[in-house]
Amino acid sequence: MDLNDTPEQAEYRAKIRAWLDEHKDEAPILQGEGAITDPDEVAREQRKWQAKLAEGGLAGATWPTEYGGQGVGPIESVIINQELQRAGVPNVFDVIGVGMLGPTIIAHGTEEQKDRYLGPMLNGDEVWCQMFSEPAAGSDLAAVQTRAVQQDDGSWKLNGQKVWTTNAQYATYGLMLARTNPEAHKHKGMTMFILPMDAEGVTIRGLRQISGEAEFNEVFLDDVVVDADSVVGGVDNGWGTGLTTLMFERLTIGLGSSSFGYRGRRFAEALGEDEVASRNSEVRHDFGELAAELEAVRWSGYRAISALQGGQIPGPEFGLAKITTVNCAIKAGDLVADVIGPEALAEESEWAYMISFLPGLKSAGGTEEILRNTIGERVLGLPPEPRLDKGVPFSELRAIEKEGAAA
Amino acid sequence: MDLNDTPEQAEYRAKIRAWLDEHKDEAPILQGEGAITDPDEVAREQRKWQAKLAEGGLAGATWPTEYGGQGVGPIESVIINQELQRAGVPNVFDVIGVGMLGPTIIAHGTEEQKDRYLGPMLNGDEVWCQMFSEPAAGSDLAAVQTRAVQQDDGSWKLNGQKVWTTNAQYATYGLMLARTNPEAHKHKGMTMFILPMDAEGVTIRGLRQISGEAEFNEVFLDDVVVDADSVVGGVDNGWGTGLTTLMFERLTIGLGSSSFGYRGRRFAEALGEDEVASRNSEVRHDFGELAAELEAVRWSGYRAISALQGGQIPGPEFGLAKITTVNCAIKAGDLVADVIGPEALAEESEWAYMISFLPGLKSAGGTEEILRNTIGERVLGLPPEPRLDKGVPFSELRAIEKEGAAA
Amino acid sequence: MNLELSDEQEFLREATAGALSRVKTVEEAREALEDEAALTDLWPVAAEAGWLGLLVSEENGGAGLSAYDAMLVAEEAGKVLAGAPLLGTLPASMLMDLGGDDRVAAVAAGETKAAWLPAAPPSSVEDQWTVDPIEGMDRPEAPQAEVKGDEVTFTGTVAWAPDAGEADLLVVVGLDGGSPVAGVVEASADGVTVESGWRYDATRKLGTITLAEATGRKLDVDEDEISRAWYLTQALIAAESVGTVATALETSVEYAKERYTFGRAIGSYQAIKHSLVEIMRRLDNARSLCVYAGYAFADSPAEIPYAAAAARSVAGGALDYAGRQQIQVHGGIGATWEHDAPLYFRRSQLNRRLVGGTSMATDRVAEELFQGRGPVAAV
Amino acid sequence: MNLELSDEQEFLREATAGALSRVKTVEEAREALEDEAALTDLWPVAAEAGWLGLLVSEENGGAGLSAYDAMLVAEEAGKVLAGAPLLGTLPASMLMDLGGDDRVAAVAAGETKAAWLPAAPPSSVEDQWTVDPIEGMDRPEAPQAEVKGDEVTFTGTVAWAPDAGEADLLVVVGLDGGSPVAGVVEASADGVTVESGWRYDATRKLGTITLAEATGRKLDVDEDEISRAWYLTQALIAAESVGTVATALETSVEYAKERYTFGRAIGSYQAIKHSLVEIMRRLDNARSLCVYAGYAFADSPAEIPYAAAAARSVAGGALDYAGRQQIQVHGGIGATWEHDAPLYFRRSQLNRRLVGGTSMATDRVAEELFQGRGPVAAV
Repeated sequence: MDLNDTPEQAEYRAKIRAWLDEHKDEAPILQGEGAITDPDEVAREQRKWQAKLAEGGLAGATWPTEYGGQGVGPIESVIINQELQRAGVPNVFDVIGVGMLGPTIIAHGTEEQKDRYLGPMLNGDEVWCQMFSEPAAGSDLAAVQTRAVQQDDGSWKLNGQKVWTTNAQYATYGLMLARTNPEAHKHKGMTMFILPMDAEGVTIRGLRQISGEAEFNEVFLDDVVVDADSVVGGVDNGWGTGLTTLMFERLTIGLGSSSFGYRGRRFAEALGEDEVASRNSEVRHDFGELAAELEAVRWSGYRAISALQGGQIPGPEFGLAKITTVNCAIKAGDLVADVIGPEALAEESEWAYMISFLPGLKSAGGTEEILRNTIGERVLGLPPEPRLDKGVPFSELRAIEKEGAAA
Repeated sequence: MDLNDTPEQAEYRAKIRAWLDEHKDEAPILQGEGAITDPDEVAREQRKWQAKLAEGGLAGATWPTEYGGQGVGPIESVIINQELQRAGVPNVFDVIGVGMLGPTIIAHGTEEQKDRYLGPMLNGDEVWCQMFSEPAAGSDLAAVQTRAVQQDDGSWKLNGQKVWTTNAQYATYGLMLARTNPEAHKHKGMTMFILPMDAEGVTIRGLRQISGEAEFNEVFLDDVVVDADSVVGGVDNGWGTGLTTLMFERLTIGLGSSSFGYRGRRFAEALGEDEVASRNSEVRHDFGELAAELEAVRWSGYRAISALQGGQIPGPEFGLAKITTVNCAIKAGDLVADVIGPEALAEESEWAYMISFLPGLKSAGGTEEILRNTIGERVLGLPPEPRLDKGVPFSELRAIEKEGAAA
Repeated sequence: MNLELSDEQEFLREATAGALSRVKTVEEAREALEDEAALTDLWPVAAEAGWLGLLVSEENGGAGLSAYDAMLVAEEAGKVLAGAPLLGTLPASMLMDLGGDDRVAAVAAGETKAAWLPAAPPSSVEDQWTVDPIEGMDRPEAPQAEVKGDEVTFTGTVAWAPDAGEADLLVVVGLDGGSPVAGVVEASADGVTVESGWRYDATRKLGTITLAEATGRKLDVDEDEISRAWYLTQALIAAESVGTVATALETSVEYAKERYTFGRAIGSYQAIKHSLVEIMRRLDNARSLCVYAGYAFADSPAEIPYAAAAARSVAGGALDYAGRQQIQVHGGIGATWEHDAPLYFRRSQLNRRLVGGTSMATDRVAEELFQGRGPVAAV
Repeated sequence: MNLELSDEQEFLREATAGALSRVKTVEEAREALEDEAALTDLWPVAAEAGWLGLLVSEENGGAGLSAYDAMLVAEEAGKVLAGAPLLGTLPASMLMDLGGDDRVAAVAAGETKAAWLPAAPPSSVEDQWTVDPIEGMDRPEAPQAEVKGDEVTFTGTVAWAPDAGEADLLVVVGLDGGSPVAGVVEASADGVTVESGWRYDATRKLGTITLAEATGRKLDVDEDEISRAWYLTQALIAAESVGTVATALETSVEYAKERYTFGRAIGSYQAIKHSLVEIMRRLDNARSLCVYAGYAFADSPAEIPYAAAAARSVAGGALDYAGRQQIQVHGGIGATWEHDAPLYFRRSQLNRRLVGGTSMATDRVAEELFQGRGPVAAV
């Protein structure tokens, strides 16, 4: 049992740390005193910092060297994340592009696409967004309805609506899943496209959450035309391309985040301030339970890193950490607000913000129910739910659904 | 809002109360000082008391008068239950026979069957048991595998196994569901039989629960032969007949029981004895929550009675009271034992008994999951689960299941 | 036994729903988060509909109805998130009526606004009458009171009192030598500071009232009557929550039938189905206890603390659960600003911490049983 | 970072499983409910396998292994419900080894049986060292101790101490003028009364020890070391629970694949599937915290209370949940005497209330964080 680095890792860590010691003052300040608050300015400064990180080899380090990466393994990428946290500086701005969409293009894109898009993505010149989800295609991603129809000149005309699109307002490009053959079964007949976000017919609308902040966007596509060469990974092969993105998504979330900053100590400070609360057996019990679970998430993370080092890629069970974290944070928010009372729910309160933020997080990236299904089936080997959408052409499926809903 | 009787009900209640005042001393003592404890003697004495109740018109009061009942409505039967409780005397011994199986025979039996069986059932001379469940047919009752094959002389030969059979050890007859046509769909091809429990080839074995007590039985049927006239409700029509029994089961359980005696006050006494516990905020919170829910069950019962009086028959939502009761009692057992410590788990402790009894009760009469499904679909109108057993002959279904389990 | 609503009660319920249907309460609940002015003032609506005089005796110009009738009104208000003045006004009017304050006729008529400042009766672990604190778990004692003849002078602070920010008359509970007394202080009287605002749920106006030797008219009410005001508020919050949960369940069930994923309506999945049944189970239990509370107020005063506390405890739990599940059943869209679910969630978050909070009601249930009170022998 | 088991640890785990596989521990757990004699005495097994000297230094004839190694043994024992003498013996041998009692060599060799009488360190809400009470929530102070030179005399009662009913030597914690001291008293010494028995789970022998001026040899250990014995037991119970939960999950998953209802394997239904995933989630969290506890014992002593308490808290919750769900997944049959599930349930019911109970561990997690201790700055 050893929490320390191997000699090679220690050397790599030292290198990263040295670079950060030299450059960390150039990073934008996003929290605490002197922090930038204007969202646009934050984005601008973070992009500048991303360019700097890329320069130092701290952005997209797992990318092959020919595309600007360092060709290192996932453990090194963990080390970079840890050192960034330690130095108290932000990670890359375009986590989605660098962590998920870039790797997808590397895996499935044409050489022209790689040459054109990867460089500006890495250094933050061009931000990307992921356009998979739709109002009727959330957990069930293969239900996308956005239509792409090929024109006589080989270009594609797109119509539909995407939702939950992070960074759409900053993005130059989107990687977008659309249906190209509705007569095929739902998992077939989709194609992945690169969409210039400034194309005619693209409308971006901020999607406000409970707190009132627009953390996501909706994107409307109205007769948007893209070139034939914007297809990534082949026509009607979009599902396969998308699976690659989702695999990298799991890896990015699993190894990059550290419980969204929800830690026992943060809540202990709020609760411990109240002398009555800190001696109340019920408060102590509820808090002890959730704090212990949050601590477990930290150590599950270490175990995953250790397994990764042993060559194991984290599976869907990684999602359990998210379930634990979100549910414990929800309990913590309720507990802190119970102790403080209505004042905890003031508009400017950090607790009110947290309480507002968490219900959305619970469903983000797939509902808890879907996650439990996946883990039950893929990890515990339990039999799947009966699927009524197997082998039915997508076009008919919609008709069946409409009929059912009307019944 | 009125908790009082109508004049007619008050009159009926007075009549019952008068009868009980006169006869309650003849009832066997089953609890407290001087209580009988030997199970066989308990059964014997309760049967005698049942005969007495029948004489007074307090057993099977809702049965038509021609079969020994009083032809009264369900509200009067509630009044009888309340008065029996008030007088502190036991109800009929053969609740299953009088409450569920007798009414089934009244609804579906031949005149000969009614003449032969109902009288001795009502006065406790002949106890009955319900033989529906099987090891592979619990919540999914229509999955019974016990086979009944008609012989050349018209009699039926039975082979199979029943389980969860209450009172089998005391029973003269069982009402039994068996499969007569395996080539039909599972809900078709079953037949209801009257089985003499002393028939050759019937073996009864006590089924011990967690506590060590045998609250139920298994019944094994090995080439048991019954006459052609033991069919109730027609050959291959067993499902329909069984549904009648289940409907009366719901009514009996719903209106007869009062939360199995799990009441806040009982737990308050145990917890309140401990000075530290009764002032501990966590104990107070946990106890207050469960006590309030148990109180709700009592008032839900009053509401159901009130609705019944207005002509409404209780639906599947009645089962919610069971879910609440069992889960609250489980929490109460855990809480009391947490306060008392390991000594609460001593073999002779009432709390150890309760803790052992409840897990079985949770699944008795259908698991909580099935109950929630039923209520979700039948009361809230939610769409059903996909059924893979629809329209498949029973014989093929088994083959599919075996294949699936082996995979 | 008859626990069904009477024809008069059915009519009251319908009339209440009708009066509320003329205001876009749910939309306003959202708009008011950004602009308080978006809220329709519901005091005139309440006055016109007769809610303010519901518990005032007929000789004082009220309707002389029962606590359960008031709960029916609260339930209807809860269904549509109406911030109707009930939680503060009804106990105020009840105490003024009982205590012989002739200004209650004007309150019943809607000409004068009155609100009561909630004070919780002591228990075996909380040895004095207390009020909600501005912040934290340490509950301050009720304001100090000094009685002089027909007058009483109060000093102390009561935080987060519903309706109190807008009231002309404040019905205050204070401690005179350790014993509770109630009095009516004009909001404009010397020594009264009123801070008005809202937290998280913009429909619910809350007042934090500071009394610095503020003098008013003493009410001729005893300790039992004063404590009844507290339990009335608990029962009203319970009833209001029942209404809110009912709407949350209804809209969630509707969505679960219409929304498809993986080729099936999501309501066919057990995770969704069972959680909707769980809302229903909690709702049904809460309803039953509201009936109990109504019965206790009408026919069995000794059971009031237990019944009202049990109702609030279970209804509060139901609202907590439903507030979160409604969002969860709706998936990501349920957590967006434009959706109604977050408004119900906001209501649930605030109600849980108002007037003692759900947890104090739960604690009271245990208290009553530990003290050997609780239910009077069952029928 | 390497948190995988070393080859030696893998070997220890396999050897433990091997030694236990020669005893029909689960069957015996059932039979012993009716006839205690059905239990194989596991002290000789423990002696032969070397578990008793696991934490004894090599110079005292032990294996000089780590707390985490001992937890691996406990986990294997937990998998098969083996009532191996670990919870009482291992902290006893550790304290004797640290405190310079030369009889520890005989303990390590299995020639002398030793058990420690658990005493819990104080906290901000419990101001002195306490021991488990015979009954109720009022925790008595640890026995009074009087030190005279190398000897110490104890007076007091410690209830429900694992392994203590059979021990020759009792490692006692007492309070001398308010400060904790430890000493070793012979079970046969004057003034020692031993009551041995079991509650609900027949595999776990418990002793209730009364000391009336019973004198023994003082151990040269400090307060930190004494408290470490408590946390070691917490960690061992956590590890044992992890093993028990792992078996409960495995058998439940297996059954959920094989059992069909309404034409589908029950494991395909979300209610079953999600609850099995919930067992897994809790199990996984408990495992992670066991790793943390092991790390703390080896490398970060300041984190021991927090890490061990967190491990027991989460593992205890996992065992509670799994003990009930295993029965529930198996339906009616899971609640029958002949089934194994009730034996796991019995274990869960007892473990929850042993050595301070799960709830005291949970409380300790809060205590450490409220006191500003808890995790040392993360990697």
